[in-house]
Amino acid sequence: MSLYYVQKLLYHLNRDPVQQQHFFEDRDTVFGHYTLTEEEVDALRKPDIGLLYVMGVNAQLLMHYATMSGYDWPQYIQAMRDGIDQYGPVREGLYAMQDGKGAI
Amino acid sequence: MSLYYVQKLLYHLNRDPVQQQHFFEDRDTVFGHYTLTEEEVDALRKPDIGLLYVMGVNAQLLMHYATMSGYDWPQYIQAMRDGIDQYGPVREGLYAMQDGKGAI
Amino acid sequence: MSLVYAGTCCHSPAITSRGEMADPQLRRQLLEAFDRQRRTIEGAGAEAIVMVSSEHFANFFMDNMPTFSIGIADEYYGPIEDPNWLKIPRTTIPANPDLSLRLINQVMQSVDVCFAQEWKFDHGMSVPLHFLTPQYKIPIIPVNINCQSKPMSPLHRSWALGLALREAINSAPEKIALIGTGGTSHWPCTPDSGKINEAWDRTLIDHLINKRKDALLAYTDEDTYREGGGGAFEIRTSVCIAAATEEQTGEVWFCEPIPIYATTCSILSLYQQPLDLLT
Amino acid sequence: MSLVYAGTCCHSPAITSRGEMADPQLRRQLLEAFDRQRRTIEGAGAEAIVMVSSEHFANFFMDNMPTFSIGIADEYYGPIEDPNWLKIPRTTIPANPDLSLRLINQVMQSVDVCFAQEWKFDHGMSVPLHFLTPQYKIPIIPVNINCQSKPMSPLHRSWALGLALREAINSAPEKIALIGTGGTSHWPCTPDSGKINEAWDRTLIDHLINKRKDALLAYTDEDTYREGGGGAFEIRTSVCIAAATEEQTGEVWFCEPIPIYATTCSILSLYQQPLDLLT
Ligand SMILES: [Fe+3]
Ligand SMILES: [Fe+3]
Repeated sequence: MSLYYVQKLLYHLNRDPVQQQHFFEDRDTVFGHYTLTEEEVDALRKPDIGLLYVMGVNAQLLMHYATMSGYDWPQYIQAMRDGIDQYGPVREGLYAMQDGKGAI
Repeated sequence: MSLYYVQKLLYHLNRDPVQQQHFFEDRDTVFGHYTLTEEEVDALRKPDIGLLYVMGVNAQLLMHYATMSGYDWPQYIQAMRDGIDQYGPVREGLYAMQDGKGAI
Repeated sequence: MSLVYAGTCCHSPAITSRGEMADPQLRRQLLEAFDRQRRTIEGAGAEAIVMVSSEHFANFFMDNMPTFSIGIADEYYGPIEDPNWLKIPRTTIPANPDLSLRLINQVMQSVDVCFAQEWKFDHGMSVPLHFLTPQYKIPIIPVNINCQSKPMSPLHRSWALGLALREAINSAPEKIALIGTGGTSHWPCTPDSGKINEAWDRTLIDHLINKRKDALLAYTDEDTYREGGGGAFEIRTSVCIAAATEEQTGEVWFCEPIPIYATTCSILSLYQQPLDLLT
Repeated sequence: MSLVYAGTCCHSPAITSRGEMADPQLRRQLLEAFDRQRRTIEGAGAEAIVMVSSEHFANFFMDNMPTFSIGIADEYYGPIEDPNWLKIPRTTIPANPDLSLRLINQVMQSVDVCFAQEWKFDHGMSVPLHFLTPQYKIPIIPVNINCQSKPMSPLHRSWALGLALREAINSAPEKIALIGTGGTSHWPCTPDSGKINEAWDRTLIDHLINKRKDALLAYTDEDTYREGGGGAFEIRTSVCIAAATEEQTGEVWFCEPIPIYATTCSILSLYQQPLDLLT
């Protein structure tokens, strides 16, 4: 259920500009408030949007994290496609069934 | 709906020891995060447990705030009774119908 | 008898954020249909809009995920998204907590709705409101159906919610409009974003305007996901409005795929107050 | 057929926090009844306990108040109260998210439960668990009914929840015990705390063990509040278990007012697996 806490962190950042500011000032402290694996902390820190997608993060949450990390829309879409190339198909969650080859 | 935010603040304090600590170190900052009237801030700051009860705060929330403010059980019960004597019957919420005269 | 109008509309954030990038003629037709819906709601004298949407983790998370929820706040707030991106200014939105309470108590007789005394609207509410009540003059009663995170409730319960909402609305003295807003086929924010299954969308919409209960309740989440993507779980919102308006055949006011908006955009009119009931 | 035992019990925090202040003989009898329920659950080979309680603002607030909720976490945690006051040490409590998912999907066919992937138990769960599974060896599936904050759902929906839980439990291969825990008359944390309406409590309990559906569903919140106080809204939890076990007459294992515990304490046995179904 560690994926749950990755998503919870993103949910909190999306909802609350103050937490967002705290996060970008001192990410390690914020990571400490959530039960996360090392792989998850690394993927969030980089950020490795493609890996987060492959881990199963819901894209309605992930999109906003990409935006606040400076990705524009084409970069965000490309990062997910690169993630699938590099790490394989989505591991769990809604998109485990999707081919991820893209439409446009 | 300001009573709602009084109760929300108490809910947060009850759930989270860290927020509780922040609150007792710097109450005014925490008050600023909630939409509260002056009467509510005053009642919380004193604290005036009797007035909070008369305002309609749910006792399942109020009890914990009394405890963390140093009230023992008999003091807590007495504070609510004094509140009714001083401010009149409970204004809204569940207890607006209760006589509050006490049983034991 | 206080339901004065019911319909559905799309809520893709691209309609405002990437508005001008669409085919100009399609955009004009879409906005005309939105405006027709706005004028119909206003013309019917609606004193409140019950808006059934599916939010996208703006208020609700898996720590406490409501299947169905109805707002009971003094006012709402939105959009939660960056207003410069969504191109809708942030504002407070008028509420009617007394009407909310009456509707919730009535709906609770048959459907187990949750209630929420705070609510930050995301594009799922804010995009439709921007077109349907641009001055925010009509109080909103927000209703949410979980269409984001499994386990999700079966479609026949969204049907039951529609029936319960209709009964509750009819027992209120206020004139009320009922709007559903949710996706047809779309794969939001994923590498498949932009894919549209037009045939699937048109079949669904035909079932909706003809209130084909059996056909609508036969959709399974597995089929829906395969044919319509994760965004299509939001058909729950339209199914709810179809249930609430079962006695009338609806009309398609707009229905066209708009690739840059990443979905088939549609405006359906599903109930108009019969002439003999107009006051 | 996988329901192996069902019953109800009280959850007053004073049973542990002010334990020794009660009449020693009444306390001994109460603890013996708790222990009989523990041994019955263990003897029936229960692999999980579905516990229907009413929490007291530990997890859920009016910003998103679930009418009915079922836990689906990997593990739970409790008690949330000061363990020195409640005299129950804090611990993690085992879960079974796979069983949770199956139960939720089944219950959702008729009752609109929410789900929660985190849950901090308060005394409403922790006091019963302390007596019924003191080593925390049996996975718990927590179920909550909103009994704290209006609008609350009508009693017939708690009845519907009981029926849905029974059907879901019966479709699972695991051996499952079902426990309801909630108040009879009490006025918790208010100036009226300690008041007990014994006659009202005994009538209620008689209806519960005899599964008198009509009598149970005839309670109105107005009457309940007047006769039983705010704490008595928790009769929803017992009504739920009565519905789930309608086919059997139950037994009163303990029922006595204990003033220092501020309520009539009761342990009811509402379902035992028939001998011919024992495996
Ligand atoms: Fe959507
Ligand atoms: Fe309780």
